[in-house]
Amino acid sequence: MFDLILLISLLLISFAILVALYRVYKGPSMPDRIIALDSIGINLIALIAVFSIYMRSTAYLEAILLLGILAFIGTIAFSKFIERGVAIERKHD
Amino acid sequence: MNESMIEIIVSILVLIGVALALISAFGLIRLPDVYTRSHAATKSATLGVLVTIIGAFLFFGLSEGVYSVRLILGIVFVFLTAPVAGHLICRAAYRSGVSLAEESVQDDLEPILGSEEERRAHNKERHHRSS
Amino acid sequence: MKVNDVILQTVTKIVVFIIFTFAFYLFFAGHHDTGGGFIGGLMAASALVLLYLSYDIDTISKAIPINYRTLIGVGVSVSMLTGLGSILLGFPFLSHTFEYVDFPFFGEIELATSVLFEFGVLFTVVGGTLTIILSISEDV
Amino acid sequence: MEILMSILIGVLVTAGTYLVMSRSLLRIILGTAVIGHGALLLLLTTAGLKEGAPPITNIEALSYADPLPQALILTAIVINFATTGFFLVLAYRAYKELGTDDMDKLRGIDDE
Amino acid sequence: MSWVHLMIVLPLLFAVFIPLLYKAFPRIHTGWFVLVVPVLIFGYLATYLPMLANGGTAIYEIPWIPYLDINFTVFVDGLGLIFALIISGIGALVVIYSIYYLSKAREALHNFYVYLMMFMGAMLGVVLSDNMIVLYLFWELTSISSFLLIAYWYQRKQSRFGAQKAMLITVLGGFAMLASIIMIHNITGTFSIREVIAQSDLLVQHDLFLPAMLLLLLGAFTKSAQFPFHIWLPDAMEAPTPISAYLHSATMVKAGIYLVARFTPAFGGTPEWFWIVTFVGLFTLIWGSLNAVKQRDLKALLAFSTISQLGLIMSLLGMGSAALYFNPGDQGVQLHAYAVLAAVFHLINHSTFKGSLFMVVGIVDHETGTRDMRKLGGLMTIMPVSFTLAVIGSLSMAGLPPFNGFISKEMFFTGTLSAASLDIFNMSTYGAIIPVVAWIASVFTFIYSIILVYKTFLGKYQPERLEKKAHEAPLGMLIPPSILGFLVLAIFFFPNVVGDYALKPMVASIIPSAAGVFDDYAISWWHGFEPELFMTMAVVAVGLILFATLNRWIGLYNHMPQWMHLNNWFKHGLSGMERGSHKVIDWHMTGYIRDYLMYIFITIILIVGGSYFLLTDFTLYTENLASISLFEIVLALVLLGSTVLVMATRSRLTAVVSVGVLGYVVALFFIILRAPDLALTQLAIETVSVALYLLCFYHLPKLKGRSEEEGEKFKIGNFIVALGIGSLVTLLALSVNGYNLFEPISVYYGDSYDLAGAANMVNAILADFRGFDTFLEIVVVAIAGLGVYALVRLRLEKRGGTDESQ
Amino acid sequence: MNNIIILLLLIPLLTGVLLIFLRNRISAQRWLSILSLLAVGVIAAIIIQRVLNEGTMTLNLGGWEPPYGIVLVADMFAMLLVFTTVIVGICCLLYGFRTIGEERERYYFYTFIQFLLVGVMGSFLTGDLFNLFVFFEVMLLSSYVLIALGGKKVQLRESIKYVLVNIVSSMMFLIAIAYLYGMLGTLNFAHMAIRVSEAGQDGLLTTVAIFLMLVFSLKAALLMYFWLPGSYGAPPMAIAALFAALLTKVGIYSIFRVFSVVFPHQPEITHQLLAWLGILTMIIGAIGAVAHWSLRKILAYNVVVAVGFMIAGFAVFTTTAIAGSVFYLIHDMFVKALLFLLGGVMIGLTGTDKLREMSGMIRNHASLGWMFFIAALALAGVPPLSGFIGKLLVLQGAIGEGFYIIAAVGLITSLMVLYSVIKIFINGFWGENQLTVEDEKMSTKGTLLPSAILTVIVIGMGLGAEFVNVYIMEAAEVINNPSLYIDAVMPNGE
Repeated sequence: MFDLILLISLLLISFAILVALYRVYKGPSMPDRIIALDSIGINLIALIAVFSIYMRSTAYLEAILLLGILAFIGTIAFSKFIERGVAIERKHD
Repeated sequence: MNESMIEIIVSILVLIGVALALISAFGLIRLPDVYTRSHAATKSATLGVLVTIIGAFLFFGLSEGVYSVRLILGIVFVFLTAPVAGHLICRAAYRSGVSLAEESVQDDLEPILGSEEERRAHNKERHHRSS
Repeated sequence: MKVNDVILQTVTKIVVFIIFTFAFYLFFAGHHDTGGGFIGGLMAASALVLLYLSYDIDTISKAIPINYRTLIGVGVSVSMLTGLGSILLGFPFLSHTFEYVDFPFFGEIELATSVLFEFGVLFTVVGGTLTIILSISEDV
Repeated sequence: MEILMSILIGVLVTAGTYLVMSRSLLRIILGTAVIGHGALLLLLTTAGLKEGAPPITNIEALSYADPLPQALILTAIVINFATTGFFLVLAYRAYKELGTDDMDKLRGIDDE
Repeated sequence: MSWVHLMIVLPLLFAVFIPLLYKAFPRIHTGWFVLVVPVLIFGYLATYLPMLANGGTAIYEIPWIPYLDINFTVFVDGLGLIFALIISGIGALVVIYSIYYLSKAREALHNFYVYLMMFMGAMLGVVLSDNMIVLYLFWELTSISSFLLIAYWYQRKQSRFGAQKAMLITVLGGFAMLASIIMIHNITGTFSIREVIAQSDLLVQHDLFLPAMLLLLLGAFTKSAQFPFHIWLPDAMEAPTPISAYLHSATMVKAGIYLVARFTPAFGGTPEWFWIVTFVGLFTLIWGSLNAVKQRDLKALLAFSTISQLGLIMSLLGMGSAALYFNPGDQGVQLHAYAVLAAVFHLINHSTFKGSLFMVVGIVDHETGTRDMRKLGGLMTIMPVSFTLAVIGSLSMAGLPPFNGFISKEMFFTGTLSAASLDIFNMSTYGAIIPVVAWIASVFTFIYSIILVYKTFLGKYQPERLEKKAHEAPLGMLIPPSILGFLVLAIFFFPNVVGDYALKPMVASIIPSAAGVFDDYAISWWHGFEPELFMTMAVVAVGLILFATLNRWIGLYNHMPQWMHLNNWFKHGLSGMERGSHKVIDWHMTGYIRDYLMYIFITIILIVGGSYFLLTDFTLYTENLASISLFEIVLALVLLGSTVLVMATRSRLTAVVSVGVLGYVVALFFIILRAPDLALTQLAIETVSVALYLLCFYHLPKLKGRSEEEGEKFKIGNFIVALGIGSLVTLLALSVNGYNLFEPISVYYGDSYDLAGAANMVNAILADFRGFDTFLEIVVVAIAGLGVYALVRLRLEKRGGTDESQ
Repeated sequence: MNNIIILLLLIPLLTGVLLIFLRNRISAQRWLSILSLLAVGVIAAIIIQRVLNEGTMTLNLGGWEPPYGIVLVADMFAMLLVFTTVIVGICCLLYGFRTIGEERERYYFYTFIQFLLVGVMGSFLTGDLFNLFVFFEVMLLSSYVLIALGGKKVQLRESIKYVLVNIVSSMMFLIAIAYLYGMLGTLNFAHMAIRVSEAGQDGLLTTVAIFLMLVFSLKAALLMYFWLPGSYGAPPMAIAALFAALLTKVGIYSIFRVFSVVFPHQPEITHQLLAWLGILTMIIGAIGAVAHWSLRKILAYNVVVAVGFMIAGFAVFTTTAIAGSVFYLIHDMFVKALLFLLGGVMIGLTGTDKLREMSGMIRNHASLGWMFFIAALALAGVPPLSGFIGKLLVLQGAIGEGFYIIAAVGLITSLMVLYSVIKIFINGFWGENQLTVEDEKMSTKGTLLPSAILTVIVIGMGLGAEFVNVYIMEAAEVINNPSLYIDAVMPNGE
């Protein structure tokens, strides 16, 4: 029963990711896509969390924080990129 | 605490998380513009994931006795960064001139940052200069 | 149009420490658990990238005066030297050894030369990744 | 699972190969990345997809997944990353210097 | 190491010092130093003559590559030694001649003499080596030195062309000869010519006999300018005249003759050898003489006459080879070996008269500035000595008494007649052709000999058409041809001196079974009224008539069809090859990388796919497979979706993001497939990669979608190829999955905790078991990092500069 | 335990890393890089002598017994190639000192060269399939950087193609490794060989082997040479020479190694295929060499011809032919480097690589001309230069085994090769001299020394063939008799 719930959860989260992907594809603007990507990242975290429960294994827990970090940095980079055209500035203006 | 209790608690937490994730996904599709979508994506999804991670944390802590520091760090991290990320995206969106939904009633920033077209032009020029 | 990054910078200051901690955790965990020099290096690099993102190259270069190209060299040499050590001791190149040492307070800790090797990996990865990212960023 | 994976790998390789033959540099680079994914998955698949635990002895398990392909893939990932990184920058420089990312304009037949 | 070795190497060694001498003694003509060498060699080798006359031979050996049975073995027998004497003797004369011919002030003498010495050493090596590989070595060296000598005046386009042509043709022959040598070696197991001859029976019966023989003859024919390979020789006349006299009449072109003679004991006695050598020789004889008549350049005339004479000698060798068919002691041996005697005799005679003729022509050229017979004439009174020498040479060539050419020509007729009467090798049907062809060729030989003398020295003197004021040549230039002219006469009167010391030993080498048959035979110029004499008289009569009516029929040559000009064949062949190659290259080397990849993929599909279908039978293994859960199917669908999206999208961003998603899904697969380390790394790497894609490609023009006109249409061809590769990979993967014969070695790593002190096996492998891979992997990262830095920073384009890469 | 083997790789690696720190001290960089190679050369010579006396040496890296760890195998074949690599490397470096320019030197040129050599030598030495892949990558990545270093237009344009093709081939390599590991469960050559012969080389294994063969072919420019002419024409000649001499050889080496040790059981399929690939390659290479009037292109296509010849020689698969192939392989490394370096000087002097725009250089540059002439003859296999013995042995083997087509094509293409290079000589060195010393774009000062060294080697290898043969035969013996290799790597069996 428990495993079934987890499995269903996994499916649902995957579905959420698919939906977000649709948004990435559709746009229409860059920020829309980034938002969608960000939420994919976050959903992925949830996915892995559920999956590690499902697997009864702590081996994947690192991935959670890692994804969090990457999603954050990615989002920041993208937004700066859109806002200013460069991600990393030589000098702040 | 016995096995089934743990499983029930964890199940509930996970299901809440998944529900939130689904809601935010729904929002991502249905809401009309970037700003509202970001609302759905960053807030409810963050909450969803936090709940799920807590579920995982409890599961491993209670059933296997492993209180994972990584998970706590993860929770803290998501908690800290998600709002900032959402903020930055919205700002970027606004500054690069993404239009508000037609249903929008008010735009408080317009007097300060200029009209949509101005911002878009400015943004274009900026990109042009930096390339 | 002045851009204000205060929120980002404030959060960054905290987050960077989390990332660094995580990076070092991954690095040391690698021996017995998921992780390792490479992924640790990437995490450390991403922390640095975050810094560059929130501030700018000039500021960070002043704060952290590392030439990443030199860091690459250092990394490769560290790995190589651990291997050379085994040669000098008359073992085949890159022979590793490990010992469990009882430290007061900390209890039994494993000391392995492969950790030293992994340090080299970490440095190289940090150096390499940042050299690539910064080279491009400066050019754009 | 092996059959599914084999087919997926075939799809990846097909897509990657197709992309590699396009005109635009970016698509070409993406193509190499796609083939790369296929190759990595293949390495894991052909070694046999065991239903064991991750190859960490801390985890008590009857059987573990084959660790060797994983190590190989890890090395390959890093190498692919380095190569892709370099290729990207090369493409970028070429674009800036030659003013195009269209491979058809990069023929360079300058013969007698 | 023996003195004979030294004699071969001496010119080569001396060549090293020539440039030094040239620099050190600018006042003395370098030729004087060089002269020492051939004189020394001639002197030393002449001491072997008595030994030969007694039927002896000598062998000396220096090991070179004993492992491969390649040794520098010299073998002094009649054939080799007489050739060597001709080479060094005429070499000495040519050096003297060249001292006066080539100006000390204007010419790069050191080059000239270096090449000359190279050639001399090489030629001596060819005729004295016993080892076929060493022979081949020197053989190629003669081609090369000839190449260099022909292009001595390399500023002239014609010289370069002639040199290239000569080299290509002779080297082609050389390669053929090499193949033949290897075949012979594979049959007999030795490179030594003597041992090959000893195993002649084995050779003749082997399957490879015919190819080996043909290839060997190809080598000989190209070198000796036999039809149709003679075309290089007229162009080789661009060389300075001493060289023409030396290489292209007296020595190098005879290397082919030498080769045929040398291998006659091995291959001779078979119908194939007889027919090919005889008829190629005869055809060359007549072709050369016919063509010589129409030439207007003196040297061209001599070139064709040389071709013709070489054909004569070749055909004689061919006819003589019939002697080997008979057992020793048979009457046939003497009868047919007589042709070989004639061959070697004519060979020597040809060297004397043709050498002197070339030198005379050189004198005419040198003193008047032209070799065009239309401009020349009436030089008899101005250059009396030259005239005399020319008459001697020409009449000897024409086969008239009292010159040595007469004797050998008579012997030639005898040879043809006896060959015609041969009743083996199907000769009874075709044999009659031989004397007829020989006779016709002799008529034309007679005509061009007369033309040579008449047009140059008789007729009207036309000083206004000459570039220089003509006068007799200096004494030094006249001495060498005079010596040769003297020999022409001397041999006529004392043929048996040559006969005993040179000809009989030579025949003994060529037809071993004829070793004793000529012991009591004496050559003489008078045999009574035999058919040969009538043939000669007819030649003179018809020749004179034709010469008198020359202007009436010379126009016939203009009607020669175009295809008969073999030169054009060569020219067009060469340029055709170049053009054809260019077409082939242009056709497939388009410069489009897409095409190249397409070829590569198609090759892989064809070869691997082909072998898959030919070698394996496909079965789908369904045992022991891991289970699939629904969740995995969803992931697979996501993967499929994003893959299709990458291919389908027209937006660059979408493509990048889709690849990113793909990467993430792959990471999830890693998680499912129990590879947490991989998942982590993949996640991190994918993020960085996507960031890099975007960083680099933000500024590029919009990715063209398939809907746009010029944009990337969906290319069905590309897709089929891609699908082919993909299916191949899948098929192989499916087959491989069913192949479970072996336990993977990774079981060993299960004990990683005890072995390497690490619980994480993957990490233990990375850091310890296969730490070297990891180490190299960071080297790769280092290279990539530094490379990117250098690529972004270093821009030489703007600077221009003298980088040789542009 | 033979740690000395690893020094062959460690010294250049260490030097390469050290040079990163010495970025701005160019003369120090030069000295160090030469010294490093000299040291490697000496060590290689020592190892060669030891191998000659004691047989194949192996080093189990990390002390792990094969097949569990990575093993370096120094057999005669590999060591000869390593030694040749070092010498070629030294010569190209010496040439580079004069021509490569300070900017490139400042941007880690020497580091990349050292790493490139590590990749090449490592590929020769390693006894492990995956490690071979990694060494390939070290080599390839260095070559990517070197080909693009300087960022000129041609370089960028051609390097993209080069990189792309090689990335694709690396992917194919990975795929092949995946299959092989999936089937055999091991990566060590010797262990693979044991398992293959245990299982019998069935159809599937042969198919996978052919897949691997094509991967190597792509690197070796065997039939799939399309990427080569363009990319060897782009970088400065010091680099192009190094590429021409070394890169394709690694692919050839791999084919030799894998199809002698691991998959020798079905020669009627695999080696027959190799023979045809070799023949086609010779033909097409010769066609390319004849077609062009551009110095770089002619030389590049000549690389292709030689590849075909060596592979065809190997495909004959007798001791004689293999010895010939090995001899030719080594000869080719020297002579290609020589030709490219001389071509570099010619291009440097005239500022063009079009033969029709060159003329009469022998007037002022006699030694250049004669070295080129010798190199051209050696290339065509004229005795007593180095190309001859190899050619002779290969032809001997081919004719002996009835591969007449190989012999015929080998000889005809030799003639075409000769034509193509003599064309360069005739057009470049003969004719009216058009350039005065002042017009010349580059001084020949110091650039002829490396060529002179190589010329001496090319002549010496031919004249001293008996001396060289001792080693060559030993190498051929190892290739022809894989059990020697297998026993050296895994003395205790499985």
